Amino acid sequence: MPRTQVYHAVTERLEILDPEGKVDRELAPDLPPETVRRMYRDMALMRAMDDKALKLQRQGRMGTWPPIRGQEAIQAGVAHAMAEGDWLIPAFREHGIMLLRGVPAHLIYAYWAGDERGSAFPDGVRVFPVAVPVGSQWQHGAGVGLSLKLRGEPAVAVTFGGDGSTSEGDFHEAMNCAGVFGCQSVFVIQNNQWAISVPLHRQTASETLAQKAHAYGIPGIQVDGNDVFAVWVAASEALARARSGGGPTLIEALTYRIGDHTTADDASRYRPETEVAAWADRDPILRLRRYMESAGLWDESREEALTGEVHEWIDRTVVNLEEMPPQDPRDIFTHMYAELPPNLREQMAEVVAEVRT
Amino acid sequence: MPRTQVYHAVTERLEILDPEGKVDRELAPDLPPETVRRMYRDMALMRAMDDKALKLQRQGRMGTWPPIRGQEAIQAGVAHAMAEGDWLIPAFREHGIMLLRGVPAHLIYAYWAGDERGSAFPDGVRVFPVAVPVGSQWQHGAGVGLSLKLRGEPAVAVTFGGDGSTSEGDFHEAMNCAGVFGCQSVFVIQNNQWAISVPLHRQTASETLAQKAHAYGIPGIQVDGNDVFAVWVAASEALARARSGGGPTLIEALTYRIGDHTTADDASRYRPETEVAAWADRDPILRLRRYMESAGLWDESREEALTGEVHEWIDRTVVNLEEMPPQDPRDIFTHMYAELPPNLREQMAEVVAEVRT
Amino acid sequence: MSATETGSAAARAEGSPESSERLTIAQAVRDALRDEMARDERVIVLGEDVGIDGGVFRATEGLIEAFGPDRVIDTPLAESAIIGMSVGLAATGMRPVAEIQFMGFVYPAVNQLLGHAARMRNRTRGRLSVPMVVRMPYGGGIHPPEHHSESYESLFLATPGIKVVVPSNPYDAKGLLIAAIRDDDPVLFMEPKRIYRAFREAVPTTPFTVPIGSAKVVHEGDEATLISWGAMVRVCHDAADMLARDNISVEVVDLRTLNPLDRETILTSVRKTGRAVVVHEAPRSNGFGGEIAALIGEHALLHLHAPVQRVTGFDVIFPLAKNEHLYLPTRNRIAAAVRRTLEY
Amino acid sequence: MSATETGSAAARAEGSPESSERLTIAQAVRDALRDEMARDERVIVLGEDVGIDGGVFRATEGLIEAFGPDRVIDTPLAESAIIGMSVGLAATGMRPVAEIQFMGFVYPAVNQLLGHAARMRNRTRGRLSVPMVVRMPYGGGIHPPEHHSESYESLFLATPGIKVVVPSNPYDAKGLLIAAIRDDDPVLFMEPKRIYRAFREAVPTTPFTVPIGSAKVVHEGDEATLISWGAMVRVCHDAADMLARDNISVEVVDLRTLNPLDRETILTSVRKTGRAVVVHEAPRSNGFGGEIAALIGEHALLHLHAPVQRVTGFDVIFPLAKNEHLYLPTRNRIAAAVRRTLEY
Ligand SMILES: Cc1ncc(C[n+]2csc(CCOP(=O)(O)OP(=O)(O)O)c2C)c(N)n1
Ligand SMILES: Cc1ncc(C[n+]2csc(CCOP(=O)(O)OP(=O)(O)O)c2C)c(N)n1
Ligand SMILES: [Mg+2]
Ligand SMILES: [Mg+2]
Repeated sequence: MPRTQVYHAVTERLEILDPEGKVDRELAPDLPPETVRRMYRDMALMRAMDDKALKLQRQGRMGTWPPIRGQEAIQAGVAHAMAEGDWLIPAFREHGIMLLRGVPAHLIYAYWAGDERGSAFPDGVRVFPVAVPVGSQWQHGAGVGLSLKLRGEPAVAVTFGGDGSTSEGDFHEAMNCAGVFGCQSVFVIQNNQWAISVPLHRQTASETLAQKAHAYGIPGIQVDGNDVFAVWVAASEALARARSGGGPTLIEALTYRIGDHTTADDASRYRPETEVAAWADRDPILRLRRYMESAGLWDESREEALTGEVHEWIDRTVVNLEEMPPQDPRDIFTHMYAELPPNLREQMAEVVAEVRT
Repeated sequence: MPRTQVYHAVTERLEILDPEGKVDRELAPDLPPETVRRMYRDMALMRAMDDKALKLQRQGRMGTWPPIRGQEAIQAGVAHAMAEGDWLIPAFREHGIMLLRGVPAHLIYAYWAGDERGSAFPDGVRVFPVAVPVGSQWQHGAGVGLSLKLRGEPAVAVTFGGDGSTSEGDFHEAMNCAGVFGCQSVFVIQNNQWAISVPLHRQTASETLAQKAHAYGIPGIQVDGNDVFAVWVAASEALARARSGGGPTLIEALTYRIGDHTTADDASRYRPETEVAAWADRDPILRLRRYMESAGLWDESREEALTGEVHEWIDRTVVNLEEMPPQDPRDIFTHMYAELPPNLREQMAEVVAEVRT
Repeated sequence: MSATETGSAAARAEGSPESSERLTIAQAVRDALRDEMARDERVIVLGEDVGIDGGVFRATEGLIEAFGPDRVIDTPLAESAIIGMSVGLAATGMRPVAEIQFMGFVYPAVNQLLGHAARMRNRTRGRLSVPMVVRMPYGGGIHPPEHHSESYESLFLATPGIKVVVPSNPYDAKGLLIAAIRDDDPVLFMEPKRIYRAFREAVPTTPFTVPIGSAKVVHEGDEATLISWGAMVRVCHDAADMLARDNISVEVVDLRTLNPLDRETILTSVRKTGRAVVVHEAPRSNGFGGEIAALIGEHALLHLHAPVQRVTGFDVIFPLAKNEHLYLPTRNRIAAAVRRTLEY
Repeated sequence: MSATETGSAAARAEGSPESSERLTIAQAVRDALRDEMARDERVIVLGEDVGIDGGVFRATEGLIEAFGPDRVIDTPLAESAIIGMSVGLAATGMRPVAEIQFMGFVYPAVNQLLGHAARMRNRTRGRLSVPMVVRMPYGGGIHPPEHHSESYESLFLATPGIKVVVPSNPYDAKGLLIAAIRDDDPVLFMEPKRIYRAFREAVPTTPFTVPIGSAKVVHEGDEATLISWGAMVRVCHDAADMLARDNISVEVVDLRTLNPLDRETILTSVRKTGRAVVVHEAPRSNGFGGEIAALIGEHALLHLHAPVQRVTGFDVIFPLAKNEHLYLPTRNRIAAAVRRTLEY
């Protein structure tokens, strides 16, 4: 047997809800109407948070902000599949799921406004802080998944990252180790097809990102990331597998970065408006609304009520942000170590003296 | 089409010459007898170099040495497939192919005896120095492959590494970039199934290493690494593809590390003798000899002549090594930069003064 | 002499440009890249977003249009590959100019930079060399997210084999970058992002070099020496101006190259003034200021009227936007340090 | 007092062991790991070849037999993962003790160490912390291949957030490692491989700690102070013995912890002796010796009879075996430096 097949596998794509709001009846998950409406509401909150942040940024009341417009279904779908006790390890474009996992909105704003207290989440919120070095967080997700396994906790570490982050060595090491150790981890790639100005086909020659799972002997699946049901189903399967000792899963959620990379970027320099417009038509929120309307789960009056609720919430968020007390200048020293070492004590005194003068 | 196949992965293994020395007539390459005999001779040189080094090490005339016993067919097969002008980028267990690509044997010895001059190869030898940081050399192989492509040189960068090195992030980044840029590169994994004490199944959960190519959209193939014909065929195909603009290939050559990791290691601590013995039976040199004998290409008298030639060569190598003039103490400074900066000039004077006293 | 004039003064002193243009530092960098790419086809530019986007600070703007995607290469998001591939490129005849998007993202490339680029010439006793430049914006002052404000020069100064160059003005930016590209060894080129566009200066339109390894007295004085580099040189100028109003005369030395260090220019100035203040953005402990203080102590101890002062960042993580001002050296902190040396 | 006695002297001074055993440094490390793993089930060991092989220096020998493969974890060959996963483990309640096989292989893990482990507490204003230890053999003297002899402490001292500890004897090795494991912040634990098995000392069989952040005068004297750590402490003792024969009395300070630095012990000694020589294996330029010299200059300038001397490695790549002896500080070089300070 001189030329033999030693490996043979396929990678699948899962789609349930199409852009017109029609569902595949066979695959559609059996979700209570309240849950579906809740998913919609959650995405509306994300959209509002995003829009408001962009406004605040233009007014100089917010720092650099990476918009999540268009990526809400991934974050809502995964959040709804997660259970209490599960950990979230975000990259930096996960404000939506951070919110749903318990991070107060005004803290999310505070972080991006340049205040470390934005990452001091309330007790019990199992969310890691934003990870700026691209790809580095995949390793933490493998480590948390191993931690849960070693301690026999039936919880899962859910890690997010972008398509660009799959090029970093840390992505590879994390997937490989998670495979070897059977970590209780789910890895979600938000494939929004751009890494700043670099399109996916310049990021990797592989046809899909999901197929990278073959390198690690772990399951991989591609889902329509603008389809909250497909995301929910894939995430639920992966979470159940991880929770029951079946090891990690790689999920590629295909979507599009509708906005600029961040408020410091101008995407019109490097990509055509037509591409953006085509994807705007595949909006995940609109899609779910169409479905809900056709299924009799939603109507104008519910929409109006939600709009009101969202407005009020976002205004309160801004108030909460701007009512945060000023930081103590000593804060830049206080949390370097559990105890303040002599050099920092001395330097802290310098700063205090200077602030006083 | 809700659950669709988006990728279909197949990985093949190539075997031509079996342990008994029988070839698959359909797949066997049409090599002139002289070439086959040359392959055998080259492997015999490698074996002699390895055995002698271990002896020298025990006598305190050699530093740490990583033996290549059992891995000779990979190195001979790839070397014979390469053309003039091709670059070799080794890891640290590639003495055999370094030799065949033009590095004088006494320099190989000098390096492992702790003398940097061992990496000062003669002009025109297109071989990178030994890379000790595991996995780092894959990146250089991608870079050299890009260099050749950019300059329109019809040459190929052939990079070697071990099974363990595939776990490093650098392996991933190199394969991924090589795929994106279509580098003129061939990547050869010497899968000897151990990374010091860690067996392959603790290194990765993937069934084969060749299938990792699916993550990068590049061809991957597994070959019997103790079968010099299979290696030659796979390498020739990959080299031809790279040379003609078809991009990189990943070759996994399955073999076994018969010896200790290095002379500083004691493999009996962590693996059973029976496993080693089973693989010793699959020896690549013995296998080729059996084939040559059955094909009428070899006989006792040729073997005797070769043994004599090899002995003489290895003795001369040791003489060449031990006749190298002593190093100038200033050498540790001279090659840090193209020109000696003031701090090194000063420090060099310190050393010279101390050596004098 | 105000900070914005130093570069043109430098131009008069060091070159004789036929024509010049008023450029920012970012433009001077681009100019240098363009000139060298036109002169030497082995020079290529690679990094994240350096192509059609022109770099996140626009320092490579227009290059892909001028030289095409084979010489201006957008890479995958992989810093170790950017440097590791550059090692392969440089060792086989190319002259890669790699960009690391922010110095805070150089960590993944440290193995390739310090483990290979810095070692290849020595390792092969001169047979292979790695003539590459690694450009990276560094330093604070732009209120960005975490990891975007770092000054990690110490990492590359504590291990040998890589030259480290930091311009403080557009003239030097062009001249030093051209020198770096022509250098036969790896050069880390730190660009002070805070002043990328802060001011313009006359920069010769033709190629010229500012020698690597030579510091410069950019402001003369005789009571104390301020030693700095990059963006902090301007703050030193401001401090010198402040002190001048109180009739305190300080000299400002712009190191321009951190390795190889121009020790003589530092020592000559300190022997003259008898007082030294080193100013840098990196944390104080084990920053390059310590090395300079040590060198002054070793070679000019008897000239010192007061201990060498260090005005630096603190030994903390670079703060997010709202606390940046607490961290970065200011002209007030520098002036206070000078006064301390005078009152000692 | 000879070098081999310091540890037991220390034992008498700092603890009151019921029983003790004569151990090498490698054995003391293993002892500490075993004690802490037995005491605290959150403590796990992970790294390359730490399991059945017991570590390439046998420092984890027997642990997998005692605690099983869930607590003594052989990892894939991936340093960034070893540290990155440890960050995840530590932040969620475990106490990982990671091994990097040689300090020369820590580079791939720098992003996780300095970019995350060192920053998590500050980044989250104290909500998440990373109580982990990263053990690694460091330094020269064993004639190995390239990258196996490095002393990269400067990388971790120039950026804040990681404690750096270096024992010089078996007693301290056990006590400091236990303290490191119990510490709530990341600790880099550098093990002097050259003396892993060089000598034995009495080490208490029960767990005990040596406090992190406290240096120790290991040899008293009054004409000059030798400041060092790790394997170089023994060489300093030898130099002190040599000098004593010429009636020159030097004090030896073993730093034991490089961050946080016990500045007072250094300054007290230097103020007494008026002369200081710092000894380390890392290259001279921007090594930790520069920081110590700078601190002495800042805080004890008027006590100095001579410039602080640095006896260190040179600013070159650590040589392969045949030239190691040219690079490493020797007692002769140290003694000569002391004489220079006396003759100044
Ligand atoms: C290690 C590292 N390199 C570079 C950057 C700068 N950077 C920030 S985001 C980004 C692109 C990320 O692309 P992707 O992973 O696809 O995520 P997306 O922004 O699309 O959500 C880059 C290059 C960084 N933050 N970290
Ligand atoms: C980055 C790095 N980590 C660790 C080591 C120590 N080390 C040397 S070889 C080796 C195992 C390599 O295994 P593999 O890649 O399979 O190559 P093999 O030794 O089997 O040829 C290790 C861990 C190293 N040299 N570099
Ligand atoms: Mg993206
Ligand atoms: Mg191997």
